[in-house]
Amino acid sequence: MLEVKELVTYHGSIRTIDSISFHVNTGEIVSIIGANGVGKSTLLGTLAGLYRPSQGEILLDGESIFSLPAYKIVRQGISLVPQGRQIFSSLSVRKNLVLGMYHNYQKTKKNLMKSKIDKMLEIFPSLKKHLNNMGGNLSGGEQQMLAIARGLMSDPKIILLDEPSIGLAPIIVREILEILQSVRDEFGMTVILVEQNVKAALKISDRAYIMDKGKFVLSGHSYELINNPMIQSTYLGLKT
Amino acid sequence: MPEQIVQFTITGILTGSIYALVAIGLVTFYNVTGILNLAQGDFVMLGGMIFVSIYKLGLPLLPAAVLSIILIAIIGIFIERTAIYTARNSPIIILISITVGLGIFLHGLALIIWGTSPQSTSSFIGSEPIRIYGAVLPPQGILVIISLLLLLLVLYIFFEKTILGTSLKACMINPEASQLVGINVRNMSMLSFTISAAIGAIGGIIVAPISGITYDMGLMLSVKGFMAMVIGGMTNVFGAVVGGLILGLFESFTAGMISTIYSDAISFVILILFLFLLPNGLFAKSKGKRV
Amino acid sequence: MGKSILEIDDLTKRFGGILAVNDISFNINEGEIVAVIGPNGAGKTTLFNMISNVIMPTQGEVRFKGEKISARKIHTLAKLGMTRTFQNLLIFENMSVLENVMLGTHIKLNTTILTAGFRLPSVKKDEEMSFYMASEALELVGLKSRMYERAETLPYGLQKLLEIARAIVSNPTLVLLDEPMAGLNDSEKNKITQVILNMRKKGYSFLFIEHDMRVVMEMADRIIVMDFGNKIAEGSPEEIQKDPKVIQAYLGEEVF
Amino acid sequence: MDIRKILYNGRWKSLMTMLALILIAPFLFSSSYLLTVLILIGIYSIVTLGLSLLTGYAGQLSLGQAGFFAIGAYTSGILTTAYGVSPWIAIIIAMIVTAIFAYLMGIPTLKLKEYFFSLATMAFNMIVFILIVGMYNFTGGAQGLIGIPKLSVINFPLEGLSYYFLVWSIVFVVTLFSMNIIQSHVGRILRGIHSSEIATSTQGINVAKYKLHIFVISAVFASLAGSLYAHFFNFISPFSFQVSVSIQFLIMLFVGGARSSWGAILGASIMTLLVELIDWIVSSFMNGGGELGLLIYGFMYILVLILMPSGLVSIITKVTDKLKTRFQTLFYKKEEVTIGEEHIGD
Amino acid sequence: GNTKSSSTVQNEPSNTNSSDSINIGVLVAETGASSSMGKPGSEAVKLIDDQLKKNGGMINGKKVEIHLQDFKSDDPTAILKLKDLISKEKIVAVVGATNLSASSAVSTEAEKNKIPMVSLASLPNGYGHYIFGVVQKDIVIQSVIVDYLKKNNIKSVAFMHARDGFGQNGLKSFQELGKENNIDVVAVENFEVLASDMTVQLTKIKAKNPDAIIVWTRPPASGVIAKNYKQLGLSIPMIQSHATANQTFLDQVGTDGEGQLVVGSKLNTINQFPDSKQIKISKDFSEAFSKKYNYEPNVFSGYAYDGVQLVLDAISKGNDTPEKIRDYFENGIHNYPGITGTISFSKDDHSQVAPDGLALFRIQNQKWTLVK
Ligand SMILES: Nc1ncnc2c1ncn2[C@@H]1O[C@H](COP(=O)(O)OP(=O)(O)OP(=O)(O)O)[C@@H](O)[C@H]1O
Ligand SMILES: Nc1ncnc2c1ncn2[C@@H]1O[C@H](COP(=O)(O)OP(=O)(O)OP(=O)(O)O)[C@@H](O)[C@H]1O
Ligand SMILES: [Mg+2]
Ligand SMILES: [Mg+2]
Repeated sequence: MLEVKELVTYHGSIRTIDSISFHVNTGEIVSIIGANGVGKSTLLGTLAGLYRPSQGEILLDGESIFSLPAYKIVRQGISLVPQGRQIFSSLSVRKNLVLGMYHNYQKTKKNLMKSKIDKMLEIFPSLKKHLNNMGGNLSGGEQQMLAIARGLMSDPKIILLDEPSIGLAPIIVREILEILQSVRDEFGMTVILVEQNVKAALKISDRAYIMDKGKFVLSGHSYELINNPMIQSTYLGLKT
Repeated sequence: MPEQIVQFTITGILTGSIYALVAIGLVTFYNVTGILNLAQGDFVMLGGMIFVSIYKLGLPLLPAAVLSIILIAIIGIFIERTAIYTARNSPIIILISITVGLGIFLHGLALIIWGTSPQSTSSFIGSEPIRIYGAVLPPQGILVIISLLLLLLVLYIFFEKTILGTSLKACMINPEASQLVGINVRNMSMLSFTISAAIGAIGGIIVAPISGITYDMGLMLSVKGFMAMVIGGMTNVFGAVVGGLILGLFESFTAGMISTIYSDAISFVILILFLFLLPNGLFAKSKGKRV
Repeated sequence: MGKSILEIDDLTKRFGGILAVNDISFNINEGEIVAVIGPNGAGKTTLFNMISNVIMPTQGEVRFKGEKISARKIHTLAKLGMTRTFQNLLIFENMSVLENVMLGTHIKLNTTILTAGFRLPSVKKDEEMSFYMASEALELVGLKSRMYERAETLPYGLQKLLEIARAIVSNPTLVLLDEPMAGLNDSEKNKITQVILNMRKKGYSFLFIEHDMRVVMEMADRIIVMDFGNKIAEGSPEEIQKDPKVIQAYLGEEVF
Repeated sequence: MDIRKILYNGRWKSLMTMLALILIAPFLFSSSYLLTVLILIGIYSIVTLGLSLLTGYAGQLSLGQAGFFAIGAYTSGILTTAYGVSPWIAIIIAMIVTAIFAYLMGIPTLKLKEYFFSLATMAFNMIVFILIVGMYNFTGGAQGLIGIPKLSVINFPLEGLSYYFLVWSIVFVVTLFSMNIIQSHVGRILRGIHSSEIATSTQGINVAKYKLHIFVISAVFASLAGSLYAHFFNFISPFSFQVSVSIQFLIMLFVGGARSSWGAILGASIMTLLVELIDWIVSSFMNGGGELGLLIYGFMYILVLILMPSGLVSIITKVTDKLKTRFQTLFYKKEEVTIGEEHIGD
Repeated sequence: GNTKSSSTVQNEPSNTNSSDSINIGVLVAETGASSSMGKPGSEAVKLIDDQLKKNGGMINGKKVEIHLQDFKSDDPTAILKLKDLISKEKIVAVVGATNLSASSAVSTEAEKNKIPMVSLASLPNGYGHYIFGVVQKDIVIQSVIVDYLKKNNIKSVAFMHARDGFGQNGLKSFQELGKENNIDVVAVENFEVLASDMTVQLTKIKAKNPDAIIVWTRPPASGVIAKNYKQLGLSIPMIQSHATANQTFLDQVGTDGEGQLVVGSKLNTINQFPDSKQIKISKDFSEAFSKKYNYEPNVFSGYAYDGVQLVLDAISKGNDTPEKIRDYFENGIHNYPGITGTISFSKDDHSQVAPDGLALFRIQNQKWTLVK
């Protein structure tokens, strides 16, 4: 459903994304793995429209979304949960959630909206008592949960998650990853996941790409990669 | 003496309401962009000028008022697209400076069109003052207060209860995240600028019969509006109104009870003292920033 | 184990109706690495903020090297030997990486506005010293090659390293690290772990919050577990790992 | 990597250029009118240099600089006219008075954040203005204070060219002083305060102290400029010290480039010259009145800001950098150093 | 280029040679705080300029040019502009500046450069060798008011003024005048020029029970006061200054101004006066002015007109250097029929202007009517 061809993005004069091509099928969970600074966030940011690519092609269901601004891309059904949370710090948690469905707010019925918020609170019970607390007052992990919840509120076709496990307790990480799987299974949502927690990421994803210096250097099914000795030594910290 | 006190109160509330009207406009744009629009007072001026001109052509009050508000809104859109939008990537402080330039431009324009003499109309609703305990309230004053309250109500509902209002606020808090949820941040800046320009026009229309409109009144109004806005905590429409009233009352009471020469100086001293007690203004919500 | 340098007594913090930290007490000894773990929203960061005087406790007190510090200004702590990093990064975005770390050397310098203005010889000496200290710290965390870049253009992971470098550059006695490893990849994590363990050998103490259990197990001499503002357990990594309360509240059945 | 490069980041080359310009300028502009404009630019530069430290670096947006400018001018003016104090001594006294004033005022005001600080400084400016108008027995009130003596050296009055050199040598010293501050640990502290006060104080830095010091220094600069202004025009009136003048100072700073001493001077020059240029164009070619000038001025003003969002100085830097890299790549690999001051042409 | 400090300029005959035209400088505040006075003045000057150009710009076979500069109501700018006029245009005389503080600022500069100056504000304390004025001293204008007060047996008044040079100076001179004429100033109130409400001041005045109120300011403030006065239901006489005597004010106050008093120029009701040489000049000027600008001239147009005409008069008598013009002013201007009053200069008085161009008006049916 998402097809990226020879994508190039610059930061100033540095070619941060250096001609990347890949594709993601509907209902897949795909992980992107790489060391710090190889350009993972930039790639997701480019897909979501935050950075302007300078070359290449991005097709969503066959239609080009290349170089569309971020707010239009969301309407096409791609939602990014950015690194560093980026919640609305001086709005209440509830308003943060409501804004998550901004782009189809008009079409959404009041009670549907309420039930959606309730659903998010079910997934992230620790947000419940903070519903009227300001986003910025939450703890780091709670903010991360809020960011993910906000991303899910828009019912995206594809959700891009940039290191969602940062700052979350191990038990929550596991829960979230399970939730991702279940959303995928239930609604056919497609997930692109950037993770440092490689083992966990590979465990839930169907396929993965390994990224280095702006390029994809390796790709394959997760079960293959997890047994790849190179991956094991570099990313899983296992001595082979 | 009690008669005087009532009079000072009325005067304070009236001048305060005008400051409040400017402050509301300032807050509306600030809430969305973080920009302090120092040309807000000039929108009041321009709105008033245009209104007086249309009104004097013979149009009835209401259509003349609506027409001038619409005109100012259009001018607002134009100005936002040319002066603010083109500079959108500049630091906030540059954008604030641009609004200063805008103010100069607008009052230069007004000077060319309307000259130096004040433009004014007669009171809309009769001129027989209303007596309260020996003090007088000009009927026009009632109109000022009513419009202020109405505007306050509308804006309060807009910002606090509608998604559009919330999304306007979101733009300032985090423009990047706003885009990510589908808000067109650029248009929001235009929308809010237009709204605040229109609020300015309302201010101008209301002031026209009271003190008349002069081309150079803008900066003074912006400054007073800014003070009101800060007292009220910067981001809060309700706070802006209370801030404006406090400022107006301060001024009239220090002038009335202490000294007219130093009334402003004294009220500024009180203002500063007040800021030390409430360093974030009256109705500041916590910024939601923690480390 | 050395003598105790940080003593925390009955520390409590309320935010309106939320009891973020409830009556926490513990000590840290010289040369010790202590970890604080616990579910999200347990009050760990709030605890750090109180220790480093960023916020005032509702109740209780903190003593550092025998001195009560709760009434002190934030900036006096660095001189006493306590520095910290932040969970939501607080780097100086408008500066280069090097300059960020050079600011961390402040307590070792004597430059004042007037000496700087007149460029007295001491200023130059200060600058040189600051430069070498900062480069060393950057070398230690592996950021030296990027020291002239603007800090905000660094990727998230490296910004974390930058904060760590800034916190250790002034040779403090105790460093508070709030989730130092979040966002780092495994090899960076290993590196930082080694850096910290080496520093411990030289007598530095650390108090850190972390959700990566592998790192916690490897680094910590002692672990304090918080939940809903309360201390629910304290002990050696082995003890904590087996503690059913901790498993239930925090770790889950399977440890990644 | 040479540590010198960080410390003496091309300072002397640009300072020498400045010195040369100072020496040449009056010979390029011969009329007493243009000389006056140059002197004014010098006086304003002293204010904007201080403002650059306070606002550009430390991030404290002061809307009250004209208040300190006024204290300088009026202390000088009153001491020399009413009490016969020597102008030189009056300048010094004015600076001390201002320093004390700024210090006392700074302690509480600097606790305020962002716009709240701006408001407090603005209120201060207004109070100063009101007091000048109100205390007319001392200050001459709204009519202004006349008969302020010229500065003189051993009975040789400084005016015209000699005053020009006096003002600009002071500008030179003030520039050097500011650059020394900026290119030092203190400069980093100021930028740190701008970025995050909490993060700065956790580095062991007494934020309040540095803010206060820099506030006092910028006030003293403004006061010095105010005294020079008074002794130059031999006349002052309160309207030269209104809040709008404070705003003008800020705008000069931002047009030039807030985070650079060169920007401060450049901004003062551009904005002052712009006004004169427009007046000249309007009066000689357009047969329009001052109101047309106002319109054009507002328009140019916006245009300049839109075109140069980080100040004129950044554009100059970009151009010279480009030329330099072109030049340098021919010979050796360029080493990227930008520390502290944004620099031009080093 | 050669450099001249202003001290060398001072010693240089800045007029004679260079160009063949004779240049006159005019400094007015077209913009800024004083523009409501400066603008009508500058338009009067432009009117003269037009008329001059119609005649080919020639007087006595010599080309005369008027150089008008806006000093933006900023006093140092006025000095700057004067320097510019002197060094660039080599002017022989300067007319200006609009307001008091600017006039006193430039007078020093004019004196230093030995350029005769015709001030458009009444300079209070002494004048230089080269400084003249076409504006009645405040005391002269206020004597019109005092006459009225005496006639109506009014002994206690309140004085209200703006916090500007005009207002502060007006207060000073009225206090002196009051003392001389046994009129008590029982209340003094002041206000910001741009203030939009004066109820507080008027309320305080009301409490002091004066028999009349004197107001020394210009529109819009004077209009606001007039309206507030009406609203508060005050009935004692209120007399406003000549700065208020213009159509703007009438428009602003509408029916609220009925019955209030204003000191004005005869220009205001030019047809209500019997013909005389002065009235004739005024009429011509008034008609030409209203034709060109669509509004009636006021006192400030009159001052500027008189100022420039005086210089032209000097030139037409063959005086084409600063020195000659100065000498002509001191010796040759006797009973000169200025629009705003009859002007007579002498060695001892460089700004004797009779109040005969002025009169006291009452607003009736939104029009000026002469108070007999
Ligand atoms: N605004 C910017 N300007 C210049 N360079 C940038 C900017 N943002 C990122 N970069 C550079 O682009 C490269 C890729 O950064 P990116 O944030 O995409 O890395 P990442 O793979 O997400 O790293 P991490 O795992 O640490 O989050 C880095 O070298 C970074 O320094
Ligand atoms: N200023 C505040 N106002 C209101 N609530 C607050 C404030 N600061 C913290 N809290 C609440 O206090 C609780 C503790 O927060 P804290 O940041 O200390 O948690 P934490 O243990 O660090 O969590 P995490 O692991 O997610 O970072 C949270 O529920 C948080 O929402
Ligand atoms: Mg990243
Ligand atoms: Mg935390």
